Amino acid sequence: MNESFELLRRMLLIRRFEERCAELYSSQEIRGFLHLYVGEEAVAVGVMAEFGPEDAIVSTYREHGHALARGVSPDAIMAEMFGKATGCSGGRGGSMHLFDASTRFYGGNAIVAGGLPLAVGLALADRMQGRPVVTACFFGDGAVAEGEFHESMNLAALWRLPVLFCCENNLYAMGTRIERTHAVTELAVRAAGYGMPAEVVDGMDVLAVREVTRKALKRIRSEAGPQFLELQTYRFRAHSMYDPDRYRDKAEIAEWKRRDPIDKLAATLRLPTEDISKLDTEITEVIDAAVAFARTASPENVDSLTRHVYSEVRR
Amino acid sequence: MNESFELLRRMLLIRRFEERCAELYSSQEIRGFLHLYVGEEAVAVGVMAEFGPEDAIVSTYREHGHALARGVSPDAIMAEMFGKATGCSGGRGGSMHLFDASTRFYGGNAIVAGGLPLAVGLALADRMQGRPVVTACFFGDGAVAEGEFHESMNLAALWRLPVLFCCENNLYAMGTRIERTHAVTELAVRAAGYGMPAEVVDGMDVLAVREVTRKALKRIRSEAGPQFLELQTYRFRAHSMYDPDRYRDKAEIAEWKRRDPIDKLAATLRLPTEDISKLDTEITEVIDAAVAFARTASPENVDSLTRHVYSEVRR
Amino acid sequence: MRTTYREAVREAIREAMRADSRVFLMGEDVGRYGGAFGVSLGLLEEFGPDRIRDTPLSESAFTGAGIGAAIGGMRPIVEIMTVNFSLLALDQIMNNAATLRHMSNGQIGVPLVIRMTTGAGRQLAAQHSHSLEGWYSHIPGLRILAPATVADARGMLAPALADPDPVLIFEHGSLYNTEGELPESIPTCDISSAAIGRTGTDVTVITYGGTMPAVISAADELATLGISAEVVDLRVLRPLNDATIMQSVRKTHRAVVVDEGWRSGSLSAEVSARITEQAFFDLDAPVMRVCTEEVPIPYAKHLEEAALPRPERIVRTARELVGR
Amino acid sequence: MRTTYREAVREAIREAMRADSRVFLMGEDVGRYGGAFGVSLGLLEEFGPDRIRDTPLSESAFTGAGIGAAIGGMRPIVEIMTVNFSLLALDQIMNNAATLRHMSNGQIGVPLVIRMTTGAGRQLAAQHSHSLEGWYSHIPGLRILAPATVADARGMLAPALADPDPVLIFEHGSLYNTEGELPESIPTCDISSAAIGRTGTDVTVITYGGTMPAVISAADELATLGISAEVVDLRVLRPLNDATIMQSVRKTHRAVVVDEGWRSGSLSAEVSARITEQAFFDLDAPVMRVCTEEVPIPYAKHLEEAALPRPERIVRTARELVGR
Ligand SMILES: Cc1ncc(C[n+]2csc(CCOP(=O)(O)OP(=O)(O)O)c2C)c(N)n1
Ligand SMILES: Cc1ncc(C[n+]2csc(CCOP(=O)(O)OP(=O)(O)O)c2C)c(N)n1
Ligand SMILES: [Mg+2]
Ligand SMILES: [Mg+2]
Repeated sequence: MNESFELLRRMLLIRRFEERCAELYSSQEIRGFLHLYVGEEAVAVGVMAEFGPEDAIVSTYREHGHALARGVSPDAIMAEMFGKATGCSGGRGGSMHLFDASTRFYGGNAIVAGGLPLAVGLALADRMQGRPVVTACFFGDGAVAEGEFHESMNLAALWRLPVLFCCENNLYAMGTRIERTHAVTELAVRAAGYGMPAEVVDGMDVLAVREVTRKALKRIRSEAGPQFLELQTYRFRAHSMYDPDRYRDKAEIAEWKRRDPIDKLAATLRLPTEDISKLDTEITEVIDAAVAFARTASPENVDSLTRHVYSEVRR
Repeated sequence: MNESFELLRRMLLIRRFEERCAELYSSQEIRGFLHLYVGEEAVAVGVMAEFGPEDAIVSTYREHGHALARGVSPDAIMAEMFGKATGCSGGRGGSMHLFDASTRFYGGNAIVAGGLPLAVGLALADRMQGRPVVTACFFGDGAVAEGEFHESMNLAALWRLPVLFCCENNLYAMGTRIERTHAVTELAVRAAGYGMPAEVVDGMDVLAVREVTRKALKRIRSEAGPQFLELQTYRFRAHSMYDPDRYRDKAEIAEWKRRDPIDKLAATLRLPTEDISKLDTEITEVIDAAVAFARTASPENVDSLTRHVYSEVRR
Repeated sequence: MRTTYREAVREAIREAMRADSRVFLMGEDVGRYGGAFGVSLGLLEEFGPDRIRDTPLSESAFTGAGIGAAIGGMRPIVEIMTVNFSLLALDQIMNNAATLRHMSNGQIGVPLVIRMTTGAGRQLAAQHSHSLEGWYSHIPGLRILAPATVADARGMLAPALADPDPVLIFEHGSLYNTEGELPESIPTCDISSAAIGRTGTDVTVITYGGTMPAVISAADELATLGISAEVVDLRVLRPLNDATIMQSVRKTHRAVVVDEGWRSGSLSAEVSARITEQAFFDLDAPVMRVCTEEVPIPYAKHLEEAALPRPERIVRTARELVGR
Repeated sequence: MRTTYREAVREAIREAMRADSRVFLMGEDVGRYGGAFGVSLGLLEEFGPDRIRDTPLSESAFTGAGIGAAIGGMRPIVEIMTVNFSLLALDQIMNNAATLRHMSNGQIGVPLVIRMTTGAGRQLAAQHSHSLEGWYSHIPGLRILAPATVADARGMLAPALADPDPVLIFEHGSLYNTEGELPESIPTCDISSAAIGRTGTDVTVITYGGTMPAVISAADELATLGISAEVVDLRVLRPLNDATIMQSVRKTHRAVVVDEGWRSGSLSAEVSARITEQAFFDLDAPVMRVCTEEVPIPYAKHLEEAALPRPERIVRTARELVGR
């Protein structure tokens, strides 16, 4: 129960954080591309709940949820989107490129499917160095069409590497529905081509996500090789803040909103409304503090423009 | 019987042609990379026998067999390897880049898996222009690991394009055996991930290859979408003339040589030895003529070096 | 007729598709979504999903399919959403599109047009801000276009489609909303020459595509200082039209090349080298360059701005050259 | 000790793997086959299949896996069989290896070495003959090395592996069989400076990698004509070591850049532009270039030879410059 409440707290943190991001985007304090995760919170929170601090995470450009669920500081994330020096990427990355070496959060990768080979390599490094840890790799249904998906799946399976491939199937790649991009829309079927066990799970049910992750991790940690999860979910908002969302049916959106993962968990927990609004208030304070932190933080000095292109420590 | 004899003739032509190429390579009349097809003749001949003149062919760098089976002139192929102006690619392509627009033979592609997207596009063009034809696309077991394989398979299946994907599984990609490159070595399984029907066939049996091709083409021509063939075969010689072939077991090679596709067909046909040696003599004459043609042909004028980088006809 | 760069590209596509049934558009989100930058909005309704063809996220395969379709008699326009993703298709572009005609001794041509958005300036950070059009211009067999004006956005597509060889068109993301005047009947457009964007006498400023606005505003500023800058709009990055460049340099005796590519190995280096080779003894001062700093483009606005070639830097460099 | 370039590279790998258990080699056919060019022959036997790791034909994934492994604490050497196939991995190289440190504000470094064979000259035709090392040198975040000598083939790997950033090493296919003398104890090698391959006074000839032999033989020929050529071996193509170049040019007042890349947009253009920028008033004549013709490399021997920078062309150009 306490554990589940923590899941609720994290999902709500992500939800409120992103709603605030949308506002800050409208007021132009956040710029660039902004891809919101609203509706998909159960995936990040459910998966991440099973990952330990030594494990590694590789994510996409729609990664605020993953970063928050991983425990990256909301202050540092918000400051990043404000382009400030105290941002988790020093203001150099922005929304699409959150990084946090201390939690082994390896981005924030904005080339679709570009993170998959990295995940394979991280897992290889861990294995070669005898560290009994797992790399989680998040990507969308759209990414499955890329060649890098195929190559990475084969490589991980061939070398039996400890990778959990987490496919967030939200039915759309930008404006294109899955039927128009995949000959076979049951994405889990692909895993069989690499002999990789696959599970399909309701990505709106955080407890189910957590459970399926627990089982998959157990298998991976027993050196059974990589696993594939298809997490069926939906983004409640447009692809990015630029997107007028002309391609989705209002009814379809409404239908999925009825499956809101936060409402669902709250209902399961039968929490009194006061508890939820108390939680909401706490979270709002966290976010207010993050925004205040971000607003007052200093920007990176412009003289440092070309810092970190190469390492400053040479041997 | 007559038809089968023709298959034998073509296989033997390829075999003898390539044996001659090997000699000419040793005498340095052929240079660059030379990849021989010896042992795999039943694949090219069996598949091509079912393809009509309007159909299209896309091949690899190991394509002498495909070109000969397609009916590209031995003279033009040999002259190409001699780097002569009368070569089928004007001496610009060499062994790896045979082209013949008149038979819709589109290379000769030396980037592994690089021909697959071309085949998809050719089929798309034919379909959009209402031509009821099929594109055959040849590639090896190694190519299946490339991202372009995956993307092309999905695209062809998604758009239900008339492509016959012909995977020549000779168990090795250069020096690396299939177990060390594919998590799942039954390559036909991959096709299921794209909902594409697949057949596995003994690639040393030209009649079986022809039969499976006939059936696949029938389905494709009835607009059932692309099909995948895994043709199980073996190269009797090294990967290329540079390859000392240190990585294969002598016993394995011997074992496969016992399944020589030419011997097999000859046995089935119960041909008298005289017929075969007569055929051999005829073929030797064809090849002698090709070599003579190639030797005496003129090289391309060096002043024309930069011709055909851009079209000479501009509008 | 007043129009935006975006509308100009769209009208060019529309016209080409009406005129020739072999022309079709293919790429990610070109159909239902209307294109990531709204270029193809409304075209699906007019031409249907066969000719406004949404693709999966498979840059290599759909670019290669465009090559195959071009060989097969169609006239495809492949849209790669942005140049950043075109790296995934580079094997097809360099090893197939650019080489097939030569390798086949002229038998197989690839009359393909590839359009892509290029450039930085919208705080999209390192993986979404490359300017690689100059880099692509290294590849023999390709023709590379960089329309900087609404007129070229409207005019270049038709000759590109009529070209028997692969043509890459780079549309700078910051130009889509720029406006310009177009005549009712669109004049024919050449895709071989450079243009004089503004005449001048003291210094030649050479640029193309997305840096044109910065160069024009620098030229304005220079004019107020009594320095008359001639602006050369390269338009065609490969093959480069040397004559226009040299003619201008022979007149002004000084040149600045402005290029959004990273300085080292950018197109500006090639332009500089050619001026040295062809007009060395006409130069009164070394050819200078204003390029993007050698850094993956950062997100923060002030850092991004500092990285890109701004009017101030162009003005400063031009003033150094003329010594005023 | 007399050794070949191939053996020198192999010994460098062997030494690095013995010295540091984090180092491993990964690529197509590096193990059982011994490497497409025989470089890693015998290493599988010594180090086993985990550290001499054969990969599937998946250039993008195994290069990206190298990046991930480097981030994860290993010191991978990724071998891409030839530069021609590296186009398939370019997204990983440019968008990940070269940008991660900057995008992450210095948190995530990529201490990765990628080796590949480059160049033409063996009649391998258009898709197997690219010389793209100069082109790669456009990318900030990478260090690009082009060992031209047996000493550099032997010496450059160790500092490359010690470098905290991604280093690409381009080995020209025609150099593997060249021989040279190596001392018993290998001296430390720097990967930041250019070298003077031969001193001279009349003209500076600047080159790197696979064209060194042609330049040396041109310099010999020039010597017989009484022209003393100074040869600069760039060694490190990014970042370029300007000082060595300028020092030589300030002495000879004339420069020829020799580069196997296609002329337009080749590294030679960058070198020329820099000389113009930094040593314009020291020049007695325009900087000239001898590059590869702008053509996909043809198969036929005489055509291929005509396409590449040959000693005769270098001699002719140098003579034009000195006017003798
Ligand atoms: C290689 C590449 N191609 C195109 C894009 C542009 N783009 C960004 S997100 C996206 C859709 C991705 O869809 P999916 O993988 O399903 O993830 P989702 O956005 O739904 O989470 C596209 C086309 C990109 N960033 N990278
Ligand atoms: C993209 C790419 N990577 C590597 C190579 C080098 N190479 C040429 S053929 C080959 C093996 C291909 O094996 P397979 O696809 O099984 O075809 P086979 O040679 O057995 O017919 C390799 C690695 C290449 N040409 N292209
Ligand atoms: Mg999606
Ligand atoms: Mg094979």
